[in-house]
Amino acid sequence: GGSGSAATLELTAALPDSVPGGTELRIGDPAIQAVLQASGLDQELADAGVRVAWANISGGPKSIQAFRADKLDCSAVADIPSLFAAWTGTSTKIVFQSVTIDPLKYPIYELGIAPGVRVGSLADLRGKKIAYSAGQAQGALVLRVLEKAGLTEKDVTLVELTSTGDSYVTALGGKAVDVAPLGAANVKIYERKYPGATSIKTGIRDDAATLYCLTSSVQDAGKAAALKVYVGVRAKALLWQNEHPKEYAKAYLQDVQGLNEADAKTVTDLDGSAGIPATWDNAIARLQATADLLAEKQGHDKLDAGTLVDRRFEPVEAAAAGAEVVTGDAS
Amino acid sequence: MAADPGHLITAPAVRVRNLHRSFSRNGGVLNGLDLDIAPGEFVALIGRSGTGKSTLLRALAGLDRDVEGYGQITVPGAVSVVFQDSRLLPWKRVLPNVVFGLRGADADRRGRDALAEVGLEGRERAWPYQLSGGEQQRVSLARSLVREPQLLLADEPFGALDALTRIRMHALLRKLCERHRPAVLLVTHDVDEAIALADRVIQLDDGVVRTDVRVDLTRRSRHDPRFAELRAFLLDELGVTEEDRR
Amino acid sequence: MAADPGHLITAPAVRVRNLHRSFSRNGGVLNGLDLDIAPGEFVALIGRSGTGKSTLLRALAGLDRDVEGYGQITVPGAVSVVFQDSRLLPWKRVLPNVVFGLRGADADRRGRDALAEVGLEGRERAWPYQLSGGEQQRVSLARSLVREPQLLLADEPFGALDALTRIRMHALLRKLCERHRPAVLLVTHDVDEAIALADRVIQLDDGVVRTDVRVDLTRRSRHDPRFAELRAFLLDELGVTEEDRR
Amino acid sequence: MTATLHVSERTTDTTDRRVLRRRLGPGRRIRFSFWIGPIVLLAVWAAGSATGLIKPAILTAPWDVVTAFQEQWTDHDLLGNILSSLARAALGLGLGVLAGAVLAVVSGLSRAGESLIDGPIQIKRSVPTLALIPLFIAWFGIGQEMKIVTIALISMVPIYVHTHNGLRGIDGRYAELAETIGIGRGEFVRHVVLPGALPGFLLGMRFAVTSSLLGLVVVEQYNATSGVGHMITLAEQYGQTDVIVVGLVIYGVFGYLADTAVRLTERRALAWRRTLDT
Amino acid sequence: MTATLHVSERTTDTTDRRVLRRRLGPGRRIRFSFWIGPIVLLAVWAAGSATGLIKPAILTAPWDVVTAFQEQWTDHDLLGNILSSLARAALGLGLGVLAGAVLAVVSGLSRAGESLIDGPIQIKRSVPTLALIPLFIAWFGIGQEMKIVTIALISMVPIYVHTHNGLRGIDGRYAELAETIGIGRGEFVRHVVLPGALPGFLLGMRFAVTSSLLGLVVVEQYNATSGVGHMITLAEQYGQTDVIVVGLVIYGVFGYLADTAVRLTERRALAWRRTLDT
Ligand SMILES: Nc1ncnc2c1ncn2[C@@H]1O[C@H](COP(=O)(O)OP(=O)(O)OP(=O)(O)O)[C@@H](O)[C@H]1O
Ligand SMILES: Nc1ncnc2c1ncn2[C@@H]1O[C@H](COP(=O)(O)OP(=O)(O)OP(=O)(O)O)[C@@H](O)[C@H]1O
Ligand SMILES: [Mg+2]
Ligand SMILES: [Mg+2]
Repeated sequence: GGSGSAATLELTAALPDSVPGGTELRIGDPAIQAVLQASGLDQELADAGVRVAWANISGGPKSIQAFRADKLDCSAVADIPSLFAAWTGTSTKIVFQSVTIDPLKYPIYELGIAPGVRVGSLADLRGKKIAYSAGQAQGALVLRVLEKAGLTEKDVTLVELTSTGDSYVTALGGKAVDVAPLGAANVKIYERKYPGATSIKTGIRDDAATLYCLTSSVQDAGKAAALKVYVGVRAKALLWQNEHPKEYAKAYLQDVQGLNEADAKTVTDLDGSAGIPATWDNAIARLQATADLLAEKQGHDKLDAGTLVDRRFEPVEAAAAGAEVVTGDAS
Repeated sequence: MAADPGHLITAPAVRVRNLHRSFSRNGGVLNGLDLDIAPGEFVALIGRSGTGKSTLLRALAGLDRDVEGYGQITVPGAVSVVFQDSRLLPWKRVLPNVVFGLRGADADRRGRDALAEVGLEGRERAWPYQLSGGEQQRVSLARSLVREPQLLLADEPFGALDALTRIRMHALLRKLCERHRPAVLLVTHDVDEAIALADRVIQLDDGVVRTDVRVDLTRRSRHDPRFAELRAFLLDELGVTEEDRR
Repeated sequence: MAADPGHLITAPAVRVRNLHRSFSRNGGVLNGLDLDIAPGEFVALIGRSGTGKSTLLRALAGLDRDVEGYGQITVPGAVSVVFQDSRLLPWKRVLPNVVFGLRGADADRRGRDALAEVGLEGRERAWPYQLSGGEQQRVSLARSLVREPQLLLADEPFGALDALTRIRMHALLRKLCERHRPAVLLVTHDVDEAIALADRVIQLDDGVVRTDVRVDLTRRSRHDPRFAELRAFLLDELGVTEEDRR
Repeated sequence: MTATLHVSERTTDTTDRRVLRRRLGPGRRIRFSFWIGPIVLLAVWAAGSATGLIKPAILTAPWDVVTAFQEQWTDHDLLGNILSSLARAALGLGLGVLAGAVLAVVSGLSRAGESLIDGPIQIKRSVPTLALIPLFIAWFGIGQEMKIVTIALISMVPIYVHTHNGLRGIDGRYAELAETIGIGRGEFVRHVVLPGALPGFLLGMRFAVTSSLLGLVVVEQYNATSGVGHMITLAEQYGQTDVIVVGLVIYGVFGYLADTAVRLTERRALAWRRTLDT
Repeated sequence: MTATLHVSERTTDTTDRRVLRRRLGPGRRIRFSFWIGPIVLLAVWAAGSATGLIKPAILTAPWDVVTAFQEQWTDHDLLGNILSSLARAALGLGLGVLAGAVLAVVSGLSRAGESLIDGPIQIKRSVPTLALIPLFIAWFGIGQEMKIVTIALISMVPIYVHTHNGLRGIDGRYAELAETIGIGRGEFVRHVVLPGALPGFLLGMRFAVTSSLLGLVVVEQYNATSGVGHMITLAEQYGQTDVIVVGLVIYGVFGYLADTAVRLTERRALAWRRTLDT
């Protein structure tokens, strides 16, 4: 919906090349927004006639709310939101997938351990109180960690706790839980704040990063054409970001997110570099595994991950990255 | 009925028939009261404390919506009430209280004049709480007099005034009556005041008009023997014995 | 000073010297007032509306904290006040209002008795708003009388009462005075009432006690020529001319 | 002088013809009128959903909410959720009301108390509770204690502010009366301050009750395994609109009933007042 | 009969010896006393941080907050954040106050209006705003409009409830007076209802002002690029405790100043009252 041009496009039809005048994409993708402006890649969008109305919206719940109200076309998220969108009846398509190069070295989440609690490996989790938030990526991670450690929910105590702000750090510091998944940047802050606090890596890939869009937006011929341009430019933006960590830190982390220079550097160091996969096969398989796990543990319907992606954008993305696509296990 | 038929030739300004009023728990306050007041007639209402004088006034003022009872009442359109409590709006200064609801460009001037007449010149900008009891009562009186009602209902408007101020207010009220000739129903506890001001004095008892006397003195002086006679009669009706009166 | 020296042999109950009080904008209300009241003495206070009678009572009651002025005041410990407005607590029924602050197991009984004495038997459970003006005033009176003060300050306590009820309340007050012999300062606008009740009548004017007369009538009857003489004198002091008085 | 004793005819005619002035106040109460608003609201919602004006993605249709309600009731122990929420809210509310009323009286009757108590409470009031939760977690853990303390603090504020305001609004003449009657502070508080501040207190209660319920949403994000707030939080994460609306309806119903209860109490406890409302 | 004319001696002795009853009310105002509470609070905070009783992990020390404040000010346009938040809050507050007052008068003066308006507002009041945001997004988008409408709705509620309550608490005798004076509804509202309900309205203002500020925290989570609420949300994500406390202090200061301003207005506008407070 949205931009009156509204010629509908079958999901199987080829993506159109020309962007009709007046096409506007409503996108919540703050990091890329900053990168585009810093790198000058936004010119490419303008040249192709793509106008973007940027929304400073990120994360699952808020993007789903905006989708429902038809106030947003696309948003950058991890893998969980597209699953929950499907389970709650909002049809979306993933149009962009990226990975982290060397994902186990640069995980998004680690397990924070409360001061005085001894957890050296995943096996030590038995009998511990673990923060668990069913609808968030952190929750899915906990389930996968348990699966990997060969434990069930009965072997540990799952403490229902939503991850908002620094609630997990506070809960750990107050010894309300023994273990909680923390964002890698927060781990440093946490360990600095609470003497005796430790952390371990999960050894699980959690690097899913997608741009997902309302299916109805992808079915709009004008928007689909614009998205095709955007996906290409976005791939280039990620590669630029890999090359220019300092500029990225300044343009996004400092200027937009309000970090100071030191903290911004910490974050970029922990981020690793993004990779554009040559094919989405592995990513889709991992999405399917997550969907199956959540369906089983949380009682959702079975879901075919294939219906959540629009693979017409797969080659667009890979083509834009050219020789720099990643292949094999890393993808 | 008591009022002489001469008055009933013109339609009465106030006509009350068979008026009953009661407050749930306390039985009847008014029990079939009948009353006529001719246009321009000045009636004083006396009666023991708690006999229903204020209740009657409220009925005539159209304020007894939630009181039980029945009866027929006719009153003129323009009614002005002096309440037993002076009932000044605490959030308005004195002059705005007097001219409250008054229309016309000269409302303020008329308000000032009225205030001067009740002896409160210069207090226009005082808050009600800054006035003495008698001053509040006079503001309330000024508020009623500045309007030109066809019926003036005044519930003990001079109760808190000293002898001299009271005499001045009597004169003021008389002047107003002569000018606009409203029908007046004045509640008072002062029999002398009633005789001095009214054309007729009625006494409320047991929920009806028990006594209704015409005051036809030529000069209203205490030295007139008929004044004393009337006074004695009324006090007697009120239950004040010769012994008490010494 | 006016009070005869015989009274000053015992220390006065109330002693006021050089009392000044003023409300910022309106100049002085009390301008160097002196007053003595002997224990057990009954003084009536008269004066024009707005001369400062209530202001004086408030000063004696210890309630004029925020009023400008100076002077010396001595009063006994147990003071009871009847305010010009009846000032019943609206959230208390009649009986609790009467016994408010009263201690002792028989407080309720005493309250009931006092209510009966002011003619309000059976109204113990009424809310203040359910009372007529005169009834409220009587409850307020009962509240003061049920205490046994050394000094009773009463600000027009009978203003809203009819002649008969007023006479009954006079008798009640006299009885109380005979029993406990409090010093009394009673504000009234009724000169007859002042003469009938008081040992001394003082008149406030210009912020000082302008007149101070002893009432030494043997029988307090209107028919006593000295009653009439005193009455004439006081009215004259109040500025009521022979002409007005007719 | 003509004088006649009036003999009443005592007719049996009970015709009532009054002069009635135009009423400027709101007039008499309409019985059960407090149901009308909610019913209209429900009707609009149903009509909007039925005609498709309100899309189900935005606001679930009433009938779907009923279905979701049943499902929650049977499969997810909705009753248990409601009860454990109510228990939390009631306990926190009780403590908050007590603390608020005591602080209000202390700060209302002494300028020294006021200068110490009033400022911090106003500041607490201006700061988002959500942001204070980390402090409470540090002090009280993430168990039941923290939740009840948080709710107590939330509901204390309106009680304090309203009682204080009500108290300070008492007519000064009643304090004068009490002073001349020679009673102590205790009796003054009991007989003058509390009844005089009661209208204010009751208005505060209306806010405190809803605040305590709203506080649930905040505290039940933390380590709760039951409760309506917990249910809403979960549903928000999943984006289960219908369950959220079930939660909202429960809040609406409880909030409205509690409010109505306080207002009925108000009417009875303030029977001594003659106001525009009576 | 002895009668003497009293001749005043007019001494110049200005000794003042009054009988003063024990004051049962709060007594005279202490000047600047409203600073004492906040200053004590600050002192306790500073002392706690200096002695290590309040760990920086729980609550950043005041001096670190000052540093963070300076950093935010120079590097991150704190002033811009504050201004854009205030603009949002002020606009929303303005609309909310207007709507609340008008609805309160309509529902306060007519039973029919009340039965339609009052219920839905009480229900709205019981429902967490956070949960209503999806609806507002659907209706008003994710831009400035939605934010202002949300704040308007949040601040409308206390204005409505308090004005309505204040209006209904007006002494019925004043309505009677107005009726006998024969004025119309408009004049009645202007001369009796509004001034009589003013104390209630002003109490409502105190809540509306803080509500509008608190509403920022909620709305600025949605598609905001500036604002204090946005700053707090970001700081929470990155665990920047000191920045969060900067935000809280800003809220505290603004809330407290606004509250104090309303109370000063209150004192001037209600000069006609004689209450325990005067
Ligand atoms: N709202 C009410 N509820 C119950 N009883 C009431 C109410 N108003 C008045 N009464 C009673 O009705 C009777 C008549 O009251 P009303 O005010 O008419 O007396 P009144 O003649 O004016 O007396 P007063 O001279 O003392 O003012 C009184 O006994 C009073 O207690
Ligand atoms: N709070 C106040 N502020 C300003 N002026 C006041 C205040 N209280 C009283 N006054 C003024 O002081 C004067 C004396 O008032 P006071 O009440 O003592 O009079 P009073 O003799 O009792 O009169 P009344 O017989 O009418 O009751 C009056 O002119 C009054 O307007
Ligand atoms: Mg009366
Ligand atoms: Mg006086």
